[in-house]
Amino acid sequence: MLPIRCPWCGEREQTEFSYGGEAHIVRPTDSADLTDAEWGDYVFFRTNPRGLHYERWFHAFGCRRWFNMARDTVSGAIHGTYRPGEPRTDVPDAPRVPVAGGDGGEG
Amino acid sequence: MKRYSIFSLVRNALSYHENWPKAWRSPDPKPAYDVIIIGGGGHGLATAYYLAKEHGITNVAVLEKSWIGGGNTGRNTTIVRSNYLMPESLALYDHALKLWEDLSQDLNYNVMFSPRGLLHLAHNVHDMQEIGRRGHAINAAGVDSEFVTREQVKAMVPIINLDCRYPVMGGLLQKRGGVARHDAVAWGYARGADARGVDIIQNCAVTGFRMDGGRVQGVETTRGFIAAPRIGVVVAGNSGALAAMAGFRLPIETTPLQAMVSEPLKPIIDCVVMSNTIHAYISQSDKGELVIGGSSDPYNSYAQRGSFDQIEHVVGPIVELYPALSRIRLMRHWAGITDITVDRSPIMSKTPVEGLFINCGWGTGGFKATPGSGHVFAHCLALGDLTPMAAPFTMDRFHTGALIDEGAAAAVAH
Amino acid sequence: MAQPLRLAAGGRVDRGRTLRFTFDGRTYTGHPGDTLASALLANGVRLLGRSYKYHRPRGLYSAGAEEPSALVTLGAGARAEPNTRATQVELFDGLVARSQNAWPALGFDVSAVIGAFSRFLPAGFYYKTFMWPKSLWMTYEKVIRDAAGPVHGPRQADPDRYEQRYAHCDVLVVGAGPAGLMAALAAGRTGARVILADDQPEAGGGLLTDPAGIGGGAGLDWVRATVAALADMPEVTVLPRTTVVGYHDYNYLGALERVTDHLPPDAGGNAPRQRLWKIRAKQVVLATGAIERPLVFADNDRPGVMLAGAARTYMNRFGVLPGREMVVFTNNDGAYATALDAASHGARVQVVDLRPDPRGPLPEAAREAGIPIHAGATVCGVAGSKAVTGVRVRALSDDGKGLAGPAKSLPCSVLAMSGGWTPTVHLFSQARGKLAFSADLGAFVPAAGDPLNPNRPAGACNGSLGLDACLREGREAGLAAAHDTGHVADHPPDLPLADSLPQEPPRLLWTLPAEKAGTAGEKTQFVDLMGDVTVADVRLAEREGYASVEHLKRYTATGMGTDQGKTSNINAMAIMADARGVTIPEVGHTTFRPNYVPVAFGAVAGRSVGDLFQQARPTAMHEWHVAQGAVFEDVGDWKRPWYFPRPGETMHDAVQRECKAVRTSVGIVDASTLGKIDIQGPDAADLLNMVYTNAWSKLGIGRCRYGVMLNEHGMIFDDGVTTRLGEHHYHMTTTTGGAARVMSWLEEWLQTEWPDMRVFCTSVTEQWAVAALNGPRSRELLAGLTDIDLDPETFPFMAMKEGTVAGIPARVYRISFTGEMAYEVNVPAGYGLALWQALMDRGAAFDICPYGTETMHVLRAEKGFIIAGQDTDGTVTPHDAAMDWIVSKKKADFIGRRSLFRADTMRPGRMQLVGLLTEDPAVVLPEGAQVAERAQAGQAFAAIGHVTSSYMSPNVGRSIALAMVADGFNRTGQTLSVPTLDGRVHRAVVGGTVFFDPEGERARG
Amino acid sequence: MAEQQAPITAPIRRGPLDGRAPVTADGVSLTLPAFAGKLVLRGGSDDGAFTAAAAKVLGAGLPLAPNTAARGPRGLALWLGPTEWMVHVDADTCDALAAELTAAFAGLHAAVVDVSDYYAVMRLGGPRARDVLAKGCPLDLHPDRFDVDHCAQTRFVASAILLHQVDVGPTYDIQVRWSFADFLWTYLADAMREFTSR
Repeated sequence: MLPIRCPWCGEREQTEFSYGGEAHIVRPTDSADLTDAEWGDYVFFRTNPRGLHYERWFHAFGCRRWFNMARDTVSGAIHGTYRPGEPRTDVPDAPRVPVAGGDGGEG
Repeated sequence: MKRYSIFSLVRNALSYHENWPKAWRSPDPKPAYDVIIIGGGGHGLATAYYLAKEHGITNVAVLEKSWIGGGNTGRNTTIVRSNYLMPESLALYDHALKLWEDLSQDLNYNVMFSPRGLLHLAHNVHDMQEIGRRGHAINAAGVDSEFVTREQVKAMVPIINLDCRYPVMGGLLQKRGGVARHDAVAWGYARGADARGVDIIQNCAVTGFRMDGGRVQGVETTRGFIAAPRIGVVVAGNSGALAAMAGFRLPIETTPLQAMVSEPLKPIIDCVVMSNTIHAYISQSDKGELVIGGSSDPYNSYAQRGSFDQIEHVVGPIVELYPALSRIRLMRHWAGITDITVDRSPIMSKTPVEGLFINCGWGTGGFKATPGSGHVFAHCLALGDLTPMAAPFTMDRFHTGALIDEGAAAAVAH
Repeated sequence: MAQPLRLAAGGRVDRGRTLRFTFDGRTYTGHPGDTLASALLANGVRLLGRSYKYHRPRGLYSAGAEEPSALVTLGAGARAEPNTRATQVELFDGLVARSQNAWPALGFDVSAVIGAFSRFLPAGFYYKTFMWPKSLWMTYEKVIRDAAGPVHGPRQADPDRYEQRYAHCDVLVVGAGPAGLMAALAAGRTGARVILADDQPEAGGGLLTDPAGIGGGAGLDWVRATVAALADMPEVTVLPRTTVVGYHDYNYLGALERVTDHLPPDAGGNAPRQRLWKIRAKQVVLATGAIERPLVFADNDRPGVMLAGAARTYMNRFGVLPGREMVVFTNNDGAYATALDAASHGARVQVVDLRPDPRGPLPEAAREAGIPIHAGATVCGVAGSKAVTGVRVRALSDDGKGLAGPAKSLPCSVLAMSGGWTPTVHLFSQARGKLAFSADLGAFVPAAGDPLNPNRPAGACNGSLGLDACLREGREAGLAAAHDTGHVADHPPDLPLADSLPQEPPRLLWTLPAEKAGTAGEKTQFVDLMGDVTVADVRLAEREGYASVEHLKRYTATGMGTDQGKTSNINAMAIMADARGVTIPEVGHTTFRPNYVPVAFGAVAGRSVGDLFQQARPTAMHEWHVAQGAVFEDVGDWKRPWYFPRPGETMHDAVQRECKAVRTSVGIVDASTLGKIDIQGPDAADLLNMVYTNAWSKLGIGRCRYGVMLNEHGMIFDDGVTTRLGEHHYHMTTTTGGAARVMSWLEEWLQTEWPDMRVFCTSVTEQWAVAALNGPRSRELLAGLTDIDLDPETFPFMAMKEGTVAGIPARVYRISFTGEMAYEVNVPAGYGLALWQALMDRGAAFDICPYGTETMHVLRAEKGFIIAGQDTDGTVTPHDAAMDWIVSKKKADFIGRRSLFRADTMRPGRMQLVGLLTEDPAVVLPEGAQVAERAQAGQAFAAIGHVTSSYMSPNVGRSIALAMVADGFNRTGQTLSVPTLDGRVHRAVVGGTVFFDPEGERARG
Repeated sequence: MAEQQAPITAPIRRGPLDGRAPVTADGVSLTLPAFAGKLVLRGGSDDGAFTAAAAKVLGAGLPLAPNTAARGPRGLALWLGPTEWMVHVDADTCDALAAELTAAFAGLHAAVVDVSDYYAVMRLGGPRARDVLAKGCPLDLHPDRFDVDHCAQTRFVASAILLHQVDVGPTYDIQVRWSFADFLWTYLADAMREFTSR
């Protein structure tokens, strides 16, 4: 059970949260112009890294806010949480993780 | 390979078992093979075995970064069944089940496949509709499946509490389903493949692919470069990492799946019982341990460890459904790492790299598919193309939308 | 004398009180402070069980959690507790225990004959046999299964209670031996919040075995003073009888407190049997001690062969002499303390030491005490089957690999052995800690902790076996752990001086030469007693290639027993290393997994079983439904009335009656469980336009509209009616099962994708109780109870008005899930029952009929209204569901829109929702039945679809069904086959989905 | 159309725990406080116009610090999230207050939602209240971490709860959804059983 620091409520146990998958995947606004493959990439394909993962969590039993978390999928280390729209938690020495879509716009 | 038989057993007993040969060799890798299988789990070893046995392709290496059978093959709850909903899945898993039925004899290695019956419980109207649909679909495909009443459930599982919080309304039974001895599957395939000339190379991690003009040339490993024109990636739990080495992504997320065993008891549950609503499944190993699992931990992880609250989420329902097990003790729990696709169906596919094939995404249910997965994938590798049984499971389906959606159609986890 | 081996004095037992207990039906006595093991030993009971595989006689091997042999079934009936270590059971009056794995009796076990065939049953023999003929495997397997488990489990429900609780602390100290006590004291002095957990009923750890002095006094006096000091610290919690069983990430640890297990059944009052503590600790000090290693020699599993430290524990803690004639067999100095103590109690003691010339202070003391020492020698045989009667001893060759000289027979009733000590690193390893092999100790010791789980091993757990080192490391660890949580002691405790004798290094010989050469000798040298794994098995595993440490474990079952190999693992690794010709660290170790000791499922489930398993959610009208005899349906966690049977009615009767009543007069259904979301803000319509497929910008205030939500895959995932309450104010309804999901869905998109949208969504699901009136006389009924003008001109279909109903403030929605004239009356939930009763009272004049979900489903099916999740399954687009009309062609975007234009979703011939009418109108197809173009009874067929909904409709006057059929829209008029599992093949004609009132006039009337 | 007629009996408003007798044990009791009106206020913590309007009507500022509650002349405001507060008021004044707030929020991006009946509140008090809560609530309720007029949305076993510490007793008010109230009450009463002598 991870202790997760909600950016609003502070540290709470994982059982108060639900997981929302990879963060910073921007929904295409020009979907009509996308090929099936490009659209399929957005809907189904994820980075799924071994290592640093930027991901979304929802404080379902708390303030009901979505936020982002940087966590290592191997070591289990949580490097930080931050609100949507805030810059990513800087993780020194962490491997650079490619982001969906390549250019990594903030969500 | 020296065949196992009553005679060999007696003969070796008389010599105090001092003359048994190695079950498989530990050769040094050759510079080049016709086919390389990356991943020495059940699926990879089965692929190698069938490549040699069915297709005569014996110049094959299986590269395992650690010890064979050490991934999900050795960490699952050993359940074998084929009662899936979608026709494509049914065909594939029942192909596997038919291979299971003769596997011990085929391998000359007792994998202890035990078709003791597998029961899905229905606890509400929605469950009844779900098993109603699945039961009929399975029967339509000519696979065995029957509905059982509450009373029949009780007769099959006397310690069940039918009137638990979600009363048991009925069930769906696949008599041919059951369990097998998970480690033995890897060992039996390894022994069989080895006997046919396949090199099983343990402690050999792949560190990269060598490619030329979009074609794979071979793999870089911790034991040097090994060439092969055709390579199959069969590395559940690490598929994404291998795909990244080859420069493509997969529609997969990797999550922990936990399981546990109790202390051993004399037989108390004689079939496999699964429940979607209560979300736990249970069987009893031949050693007498209750083998229990539930749903995956929700988040991406490669750590082979899950969260204790997930254990509680499984054990609570088990005690609710089987109150007599409350005093039985949970001996050990552990986690495997599973590659989950959005439609809960596997991927057997060509990749953007020519000559490189991938077999992954079996999620929480790969063990049962082991022989079928190996058999079909071996055929694909031999053919250089996808067979009809594999064709629906390509990665393309995530672009066209032609999902094989066992998840959406409410198939059970695991 | 009742307890022949009980010492006259000494130990921690209360001889003033006598407790009676039975083992295998015979009554014995013991004293408070005894364990079942010590009491049995005091009574001279040697034979306690039979081994797992060969049914060899087994006795007491240890005095703690590592016990691999003395497993009993405690209690009886519903309280029977199999596989219980006698060493961990505190004795109480009336305790009942039985031996396991023996039939018909422990002393005469028929299955022991298996031992004679042990040569045919080496490791892995299962994999090589039982394959012929194939048809017999299930028969073989039954025999294997029946033989394998040691004992039957209880068949009745467990009558005991289990509790759980969360706890938070700065420092958790695991183990209340000298290191742990010192750590807790040091940390406690800083004011930090400390939890000290120990598995024994009293603190002291190794000091309960070893009466060493501390600070100039008796060690146990220091323990007493320290415990008293801890009790005076308000932020310190001491948990005796509490075993830390699992160490999870971020210092989250599970600890099992045995609250009343030491009391007779039902003597614990309202206290639970056990309590699982779930502790989040900022820092952890692991003072878990060490476990003694057995030596591996022929017949080292006989009853009477035990660990030397355990033998000492029985003397010093329990006041029991393990035997009057003792041979101590050791590779180290420590075991001489056992010899000295036994001699002081009058036992005849001899020592066999693998080392040629032991000269440490303890061996010298033994010499002075006149204890014979057979140095440079080994035990190579044990006499006695059900109890040791003597040992054979021979000199070792210089390299320790062979025997030299003649055999001597030493008579004895107990053989106390010591192969050195293995630090108890289980929790450290579970916490991702890295281990390193210590050649000095011959064991793995903590090397590097993982930053995720800040902890400090101290004392024996850390490989520091001396008492002085334990105290020093405990103090340092306690202070440092507290410091790391921001706590510093003004007056840290002084480090007391401790009695510690220097010891010479052990002679590590992992296997000892046997008199018989090769496998013949190795097959009675037990490595893992619980799994009956011998040296021969380990060597066979290597020979066959199962050489990795994990293959060894799995092939031989080493370490797979309920003791998880606490006494066997390191020996097995060492023997494998020898077989492979590599070092022990090259072999490595297996992963330590939770639980450290097995934990009752009941404790993991806690109180959340039975009535407290999972809440059953009632609506505001629930008690009325109960009083009316409603049969309930579980919908998620909700209890919804399924149907309201009248006396003598079957479900079918009731549903047919209810269905007719609604369409002829008026029915009332409790629709409170539908999800409800209050949506407010200037951009609310924009949100609706994105989450629904149809257009919302032009919906008038006070008007309602049906909408369908898609996921981004383009598949229907929920539906419902949304009403515009004001300029920027909407009220959304969802399906019952989808309520939480849709709420989260809206929040997700708003917060993560469209943060600039000015919309607030607030769940109001249970604010409103909903009674829905359906039927041609619904208006007439409602009119008598409301101040709302129900004139259909001003209050048409798909409109909402506010007013009072039965004097209650209400919102009334003219929406219909039955196709009838209908009014859904929403009132604050507190008035739900009052509303319902008023409607029923007034409705009596209209023959009002309460109906449940089943009738609701029939009525909506008559109209072809889908139920998301029944007629759709996550693979269905609106087009597939024959609902093209709900997809806006004008909107540039909505969630899931792009997916509707993929190759597969545009493909002709997809599964499409159609109506099916059986040729025989009396046949109600089973839901889920598969549809074929043509099928023959009893034969496999290619299914082209399946029945999603199927009912006998009294209003249509026949059966009706909805089905998803491939290319269904183009099959209108086709006759399809529907085989059922009873072997029949029904024929049914494809048609539209609306079976009743196709013009829809009734709802609008 | 028929004339409207008076209802046969005057409507009775009731909560899911009505009629529950208090549960007592050594050092802890479980009781029902008086029924309160409950309003959810929505608006931005950083929206000065909204917070000012709310403060003006309520007579006291909304608690802007997470996990805190503030008592004002018209009721108790509990922080739920950065855009959300729960206001407990005297039931009789709830409608009027809601109307005043709605009026005060005119033109703002703000909302008032009456949830009086959605939730029930039960009160757990006494020196052992923390021990009872610890059986299902993962929060650290040590007084150094959670004190009077701290509040938190969290869980007790499977129930989502709003926990508010009322006094140093400690006394806690536990708000839960209607359909979970009976279950939570039963669970808490069961959790107290350990502290009863019979």
